[in-house]
Amino acid sequence: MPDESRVEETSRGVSRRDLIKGVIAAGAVSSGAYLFRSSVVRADQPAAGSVERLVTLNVNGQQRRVDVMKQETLATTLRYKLGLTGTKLGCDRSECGACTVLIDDVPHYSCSVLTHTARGKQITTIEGLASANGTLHPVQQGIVDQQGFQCAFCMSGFIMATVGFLKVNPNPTRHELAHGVSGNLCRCQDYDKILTALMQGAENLRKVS
Amino acid sequence: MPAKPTITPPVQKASEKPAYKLIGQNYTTPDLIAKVTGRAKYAEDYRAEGMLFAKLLLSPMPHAHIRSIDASEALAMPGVKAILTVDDLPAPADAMTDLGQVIPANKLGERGLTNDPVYQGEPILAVCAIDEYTCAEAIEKIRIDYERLPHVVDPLVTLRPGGANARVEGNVWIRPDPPPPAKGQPPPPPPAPQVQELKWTAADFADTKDGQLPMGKPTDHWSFGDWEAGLKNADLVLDETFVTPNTSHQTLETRTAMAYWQNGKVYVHCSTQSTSQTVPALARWLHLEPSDVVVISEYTGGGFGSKITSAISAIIPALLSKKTGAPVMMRISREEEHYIGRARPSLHGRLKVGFTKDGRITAIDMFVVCDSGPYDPQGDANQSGRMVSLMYQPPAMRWRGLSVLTNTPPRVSQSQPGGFQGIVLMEPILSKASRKLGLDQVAIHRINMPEGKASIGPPLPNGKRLYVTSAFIKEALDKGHEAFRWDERKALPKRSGTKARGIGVATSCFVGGSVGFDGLFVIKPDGKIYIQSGIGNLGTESVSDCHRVTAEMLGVPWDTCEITWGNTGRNLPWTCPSGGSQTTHAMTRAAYITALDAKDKLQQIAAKDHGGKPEDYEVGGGRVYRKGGGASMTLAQAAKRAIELGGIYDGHELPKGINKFTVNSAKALSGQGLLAVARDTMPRDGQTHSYVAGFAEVEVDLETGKYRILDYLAVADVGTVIHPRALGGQVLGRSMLGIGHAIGQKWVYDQHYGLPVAKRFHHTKPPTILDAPENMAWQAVGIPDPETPVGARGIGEPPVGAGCMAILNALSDALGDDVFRRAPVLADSILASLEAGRPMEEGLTAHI
Amino acid sequence: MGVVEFATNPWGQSVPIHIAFYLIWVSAIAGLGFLMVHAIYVQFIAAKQAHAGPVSPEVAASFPEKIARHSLAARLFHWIMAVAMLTLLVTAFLPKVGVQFPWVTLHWIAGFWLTVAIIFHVIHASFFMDFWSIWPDKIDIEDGKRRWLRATGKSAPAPRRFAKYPMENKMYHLIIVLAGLSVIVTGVFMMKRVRTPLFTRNPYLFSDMTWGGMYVLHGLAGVGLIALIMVHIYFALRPEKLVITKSMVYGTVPREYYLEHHDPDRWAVTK
Amino acid sequence: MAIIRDIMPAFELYQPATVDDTLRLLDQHGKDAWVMAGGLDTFDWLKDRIKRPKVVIDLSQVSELRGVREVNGGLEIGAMTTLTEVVRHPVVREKFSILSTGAESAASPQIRNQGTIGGNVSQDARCWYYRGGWKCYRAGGNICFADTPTAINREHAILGADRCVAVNPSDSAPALIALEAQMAIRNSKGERVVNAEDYFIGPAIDITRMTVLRPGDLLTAIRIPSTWAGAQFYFEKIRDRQVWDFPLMNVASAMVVNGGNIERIRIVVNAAAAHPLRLTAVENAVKGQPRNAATGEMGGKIAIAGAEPLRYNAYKIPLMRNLVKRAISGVEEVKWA
Repeated sequence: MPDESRVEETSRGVSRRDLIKGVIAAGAVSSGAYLFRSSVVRADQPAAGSVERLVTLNVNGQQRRVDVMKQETLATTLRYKLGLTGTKLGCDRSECGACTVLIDDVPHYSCSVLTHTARGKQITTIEGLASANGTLHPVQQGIVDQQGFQCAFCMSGFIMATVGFLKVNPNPTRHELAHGVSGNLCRCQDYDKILTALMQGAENLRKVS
Repeated sequence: MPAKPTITPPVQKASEKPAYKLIGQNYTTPDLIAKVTGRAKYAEDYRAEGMLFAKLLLSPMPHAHIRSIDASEALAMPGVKAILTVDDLPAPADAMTDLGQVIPANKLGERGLTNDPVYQGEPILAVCAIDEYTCAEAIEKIRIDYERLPHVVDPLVTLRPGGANARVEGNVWIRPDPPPPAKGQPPPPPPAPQVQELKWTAADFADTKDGQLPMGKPTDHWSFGDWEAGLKNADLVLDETFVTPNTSHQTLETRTAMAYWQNGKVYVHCSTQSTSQTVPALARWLHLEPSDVVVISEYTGGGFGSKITSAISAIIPALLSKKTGAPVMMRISREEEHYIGRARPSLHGRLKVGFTKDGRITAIDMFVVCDSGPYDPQGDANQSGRMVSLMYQPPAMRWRGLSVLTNTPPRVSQSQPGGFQGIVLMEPILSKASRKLGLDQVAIHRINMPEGKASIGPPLPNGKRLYVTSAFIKEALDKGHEAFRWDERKALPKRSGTKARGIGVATSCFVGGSVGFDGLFVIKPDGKIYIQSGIGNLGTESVSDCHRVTAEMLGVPWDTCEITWGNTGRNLPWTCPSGGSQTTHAMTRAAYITALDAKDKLQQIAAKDHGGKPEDYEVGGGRVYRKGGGASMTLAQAAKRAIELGGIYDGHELPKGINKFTVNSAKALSGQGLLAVARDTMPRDGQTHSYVAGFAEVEVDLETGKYRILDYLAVADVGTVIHPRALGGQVLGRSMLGIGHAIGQKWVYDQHYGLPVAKRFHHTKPPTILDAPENMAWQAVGIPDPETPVGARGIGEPPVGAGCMAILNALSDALGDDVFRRAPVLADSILASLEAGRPMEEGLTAHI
Repeated sequence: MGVVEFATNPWGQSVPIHIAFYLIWVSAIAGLGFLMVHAIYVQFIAAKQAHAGPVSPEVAASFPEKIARHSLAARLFHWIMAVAMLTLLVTAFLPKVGVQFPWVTLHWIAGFWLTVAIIFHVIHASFFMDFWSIWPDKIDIEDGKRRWLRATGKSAPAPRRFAKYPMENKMYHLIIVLAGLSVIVTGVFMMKRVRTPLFTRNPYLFSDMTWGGMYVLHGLAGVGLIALIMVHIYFALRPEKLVITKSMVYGTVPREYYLEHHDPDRWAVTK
Repeated sequence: MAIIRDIMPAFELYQPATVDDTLRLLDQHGKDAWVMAGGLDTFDWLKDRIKRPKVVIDLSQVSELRGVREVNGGLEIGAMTTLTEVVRHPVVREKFSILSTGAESAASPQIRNQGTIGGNVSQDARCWYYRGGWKCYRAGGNICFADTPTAINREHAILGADRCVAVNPSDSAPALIALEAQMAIRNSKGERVVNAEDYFIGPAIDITRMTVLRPGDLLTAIRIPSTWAGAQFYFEKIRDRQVWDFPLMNVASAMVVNGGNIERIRIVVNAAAAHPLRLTAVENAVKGQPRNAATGEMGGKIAIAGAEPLRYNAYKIPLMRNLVKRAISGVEEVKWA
C-alpha cells in the first residue's frame, strides 16, 4: 500500500522527537530524584547477596547502566529511567499484561519483576522488535495487515506475549494462540480481531523464518 | 455430534454496496504504525524537564466530614513540594453530558478534592513531590481528623424507613418541573436538580414477595397511550423484576494526566475521549479562557464513556503545576481508577408487560430504581424507558423511576447508558413470553421491532412524540436468523448427560449520531489535503475514518490526505464529544459539508481563471476541470490561486455560524492554501439511532453451573459502513462488553462498613480472551440512513445490550425460566438454583 | 511497649484489639516473685503469729472433734471452677506462647461451665450460706493494721482470732470476684464472635471500639488470673495452710485448729 | 496514618546465590525477613504497603533450588522451579499428568513463567477482606470480616473453618497431595521432611499461617514418589474467568483401577477449606468398589458430610459433591443429536 510508507514516516517523525525528549527528560528527572532518594534508603552493609545500586541491564541488545532502587520494578525502570514507554502499566498487579516484556525470550509481567532480578538477562521490549531500518517485526506487520486492536494500550503487551509464545509454538491454531496470549487483557474487548491479526502475524513470521 | 453450524462471514450484497472508492473499504489508519512500534504516546508517556509527581490521599470512610488536616510533618519532608486541597480549587464548574449539552454547575457536584467525602476512595488532597515514593511516604505522615457520618451503599436500603442518607441533604434527586414557557418564548432550560429525602413506607416493602422490587413513591414519571387498558386486555401479562450490575469502565489506561504552564497557557497531557471538547471543559474547571488551554491527547487508552472529557481529575496536576512552577505528572493507579474512574449505574427494574397470543406487546408498565452514586443524577433511569419504548414499540407505556444517592464511586454514562439497562430489564421478559406463548424467540422479537420513522420516548408538551430517522432492525433479524442457521440449531437436542444447550437472540438500540459540528481542512500548494481533526483517538478510528469522506468527495487518493489530531495547539475545529456513538454520524456530515465548501471554492477559482460559471466545473481525480473536457487545474494550482485571491478562499474571510473555537483555528491556518471550513447545518428529520440483533448459543455444565459461549453473531443496522474492520472491531468489542455484564462483571461492597472488597480485576472480572465466545462474527445490514448525506450512523452502543442478553436468553433457553434474576450470572447462582429448583441468589441486595 | 495493642479498623480508625501478650509473662513472673518473697519472709523473718486470749479447755471441749467448714455443694463448686479456670488459662495462653493446638472450642466450653458454676455459687452463697462470712469486716481491717504494725516491729495489741475465713482468704476472694466477673461477662459476649450452638453469631453486635475494650478487659483479667491462681495454689500447698486445703476436700477442720485460729464469737459453730 | 496503596515502601534487598547463604540471611534477620520466590504473592502485599518487611530475600538467584530431577522412579522438584517448567517437563506430563494439569490451570501464562511451585503451594489466603488490609484474625486482629451478617463470602470455606473462613487457593497443592508428595524444608539446624498434606495448617492450629513454615525455614524441594506414576488421574478446576482467577473449587484424584474396581485412590479438594482437604473417608468408602457413577455419587455424598455453608457459598456444597463424583467416576461422554 503506497499510503503506508507515508503514514510510517509522519507518525515516526512525530514520535521520534517525543521519544528523544522523553529519554533526556526521564534521565534528568530520575537522576535528580534519585540522588535525593539515596539519603532516604539506608545504605546496605556488605553481606552475602546484598545488591548494588548501579546495575547494567541488557535491553534490546544494548547495555544500559542505570541507578536502581531496591524496590524498583522492571516496568518502572524501563519507562521512567530508560524512556522505553512502549511498555505500559495497566494494573501494576500482573492482572492485565500491558507491561509484558521478554526476559531471555520468556514473557514476563515487568510490573512484577524487580529490576535487580533482571540483571544479566536479555530484556526485549516493544521498541526492540522492529529492525533499525524500520522494517516491522512480522507480528507487528500482521496487526497492520488486519487493523488489529482499538485503543492499543494493551497492544505492546499482546505483541510481546505473542512473540514469546511463537518461539515455543511457531505454528499454533487459533485456539492455541488464544491460550498463548491469555495473560493479556484488552478492555476494548477486541479479542476476535486481535486473534485474527496475531494469527496473521504468526503466518508472516513463518514466511520470513 | 454433527458438525456445528458455522457462521457465514460478513458480506454486503452487491445491491447494498455503495459506489464509493474509499468509503466501505479497509485501509491502514494513520495512527497504527506508532501503536505497533510502541512509539504512540499516551498521557503517562510524556516526560518534561524537572517534572514532579503527584499522588492522591483517599478517604478511608464512605461518608465523613473532615474537621482538620495536619500536613505539617509531610510538608517538612525533603522532596515534598506542595499539597493541594479543595480550598485550592476554583468554584464548582459546569458539567457536560454525553451529547455535549452543558449542565449548569450543581452545588452538590463533584469537585475532584473534598473535605466532605461521600464515598470511600474519594480524593481528599494531592501531594506533590520529586517522586512517587516520596509522595507516598508524605501521605502516610498526614493526619486527618474525620467525623464519620452515616453511610449507605444500597439504593433500596436508603429508601427504607429510617434508612441512612448518602448525603446530608437527602437520598434522591428531584427535578423540579420547569416553569411554563412565557407567551411566544422558547421553553426555559430545566431548573437544576435538587437532593431531597425520600423514604418509602414499611407497607411498600411488605407488599412484595421475595425478589420482587418494591414500588414506593417515584420521583419521575411519564406515559403515553392507555397502558392500563393495554395490560387489562392482554392475553399474557408478565410481572418481572431484574437487577443490572454496577460496572466500572476499567479502561486499560487510567486517567493519568501531566500538566505544565507556558506564557499564561496551561498544557494538559491527559487521557480523554474528546479532543476539542476537553478544552472548554478544562477551561470551565480552571476558570480560564478556552484559548488559554491546550489539550494534548494523541492516543487514549479506552474510554467507554468514562472519559468524555477527563476534566475533573486533570485539573489537579494543572493546579499543582501552577503552585510549584514545574510540570506535574499525576499517575492514577488501578485502585485509584476504581474510585475516580467512573462506573455504570445499576438499575433495579420491575416491568409489567402485556402480550397478545401472537406475541405483540400491548403495554408496558416500567418501574426503575437507579443507583446514581453520590454525585450528579444519572440519565440512565429515564433513558432506559426511552430505549424500551423505541426497541419494542409498545402502543402504550408508563415509565416511573427514581435516581437514588449512595456512598459509592461516581457514576457516568457507560457504552449504551440506560439503553443497556433497559434492554437487560426487558429481554428476559420477551424470552419468557416466547416460552409461555409457544413462540419462536426471533419471531416474538420481530413482531415488536420498530421500522421507518418509529416513535421514541414520552410525548412532548405539544402531545406529539419524537421519532427516529430510520430503523432496519427487522432486516438485521432476518439476516442473522439465516446466517446463524437459527432453525438448524433450534432443532438440536437441549440436553445430553450433564450438559444443556440453548440459543438466544436479543435486540438493542441507542443514539447513533448528533449534528451541528464543524469541519476544517486546507488544500496546500503541494497538492496535499491537510485535514484538521478534533475527534478523540480512543481506538474507534473515527479520528481518521470520518475524513475518508473528505477524500471520497474530492476524488483524491487517500495518501494525499494528512490528518492532524490530538493536540488543540495545532488548530483543530469544533468537534462533537467522542461519546454516545455520535462521532461517525456528526463528523462524516461535517466532513461532507466542508468538502462541498472546498468544491464550491475550487469551482469558483476555476471559473475565475478559465471563464464560465462555477457549475460548469467538476472536481475529481485531484483536479478541477470543465465538464466535458477542456480547461482544468490541479488542486495544487488551485491552492496557489486561493492564496493569491485571499478572502474567503484562503481563510482570511470566514463564514458566519462556525464555532468560535473553529474560527480561532481557521484564522491560524489562513493564507496557507485553499481553506475549507463549514458547519453542519444540513437538515435531519428525526433522531438518529442504531440497532443490533445478537444471536448466541451456550452450553451449560449442570454439575458445576459453568457455561461456555459456543457462538455469537451480531448483525448491525448502522447505515453505510465506512471502515469495515473498524466497524467489526466496534460491533464485536462492544458485544463483549455486554457479554462481560452477562458472565461476570460486578462490584462487591460490604454494607456494614460501606467499603468495596472487589477492587482487583480478579474480583470485578473483566472478560479474558478465553471467556470470549469460541466463534464470533458480525454483519452489517448496510442500508444507508436516509437522513444523513453519507448514510452512516454510529455503532459504539447498541451491541452492548444485544451481547449481554443474547447470552442470558440462550441460558434461559437451556435452563428454563426462573434460574437467575440479576446479571451477571455466574456458576454459583446457576448451580445453587438448579440444586434448589428456584432462584437462590438474593434478588435485590446491591453489590453482592 | 504498650499494655494494649491497637489496630486500624477498615475505616482507618485506630482501635484497641487486645492486650499485649508479653503481659502473660509479666503476670507469671509477678506471681512467682510474690510467692518466693512470701516464702522467704515466712521462713526467716516473720514472727510467730500470736492471738489474743487463749480458750479454756472447758470451752474447747464443748466443740466437736471436726468443725464443718465447707458444705459438699461448696466444695463441688470450688473444684468445678478450678478445673474450668485451669482449662481456660491453658487454652488461652499456651497457644500465645507457642504451644499450638485447636483451643477455641475447649476455651468457650470451659468458659461456659465456669459461668454456670459461678451463677450457681452466687445463688448458693446468697441464699444457702452465710453470705457475709467471705467479705472483710471492720475487725479484719483493724487486725490487718495490727498485724502490719507488729510485723514491722511496732507495738500494737495482738490481733484477734479470725472469723470463718482468714483475712487473706477474704481478700483473695474479693480479687477473684473482680477478675472472674470481668472475664466471664466479656467472655459471654465474645461467644457472639465465634461459632457456638449457644448464640447466633453477630460480630457487629458492638462498635469496633467497644469490642476492643472487651477484648482488652478479658485479656487483662485473664493474665491477672495467672498470678492469682499461682498464688492460690501456693498457699494451698503451704504446710501451715494444708488444713484449710484439706477442708476443701473433706469439708472440715480439726477443733484445735479452729480454736487456735478462729474466734468462736466471730465463727459460731453449733455445739 | 493515612492509607496509600500502589507504591512499594523501601526495603533492604538480598539476592543470595546459595541455600546456605539464604539460611544464614534468614537467621540473621529472623522475623524481619521476607522470603520471595516468584514474587507474585509478595508484590501484592508490598505494593499495598500492608506488609512491610525490613528485608526481602529474593531466591531468584539460588540455582540449586531450580529444576526437576528424576529420583528412582519419582521426581524431585526444586522449590524455585517455575510452574511453566513443571507443566512442560516430559516426565511430569507422562507419569504425573495430574500435576501438569493442575499447575497449568493456575493464573496466566506470564504468571506461570515466573511463579514457582514452591510459591504456589506456600501462597497466602486470598480472602478479599484479608488482602484488602482489613485487620482480621489472620492479620493478627480479633474478627473475621468474611463471616459477619453483611459479609460477601461466595469464595470462602464450607469446611474446617475456625473463626477465619478463608480458603487455600493453590491449584498444584491438591495434585501434590494426591501424588503423596513430600516437602523438604531446611533451616540452619538442618532438613526436615513433611508429607504434603501435613505441610498445610488450618486456622484452628495457627490462624495467621497457611503452612508449617516458620521464620528461618525454607522450602527447598518437593519430592514425588513413584507410588502413583502412571495411575489414572483426574483434575478439574472451577473458576469464574478462565484466566487469572483463583479456584472456586478444584479437585485432584489419583487412582489405580483393577478389573473395574478401585484398588487404590487418593482424592483431594482445595478452596473448600483453609487447607487442601484430603478426603480419606471417601477414599476408604470407594476402595474396592467398582469405578462407576454409583460409586462416584456415594463418594460425593460422603465428601460433603459436615459442610457448613456461609451466607453466599452454599453452592460450594453441590459443587464439591459433583466434583468428587467426577474425580471418582469421570465425566459422562456428551453426545449431541
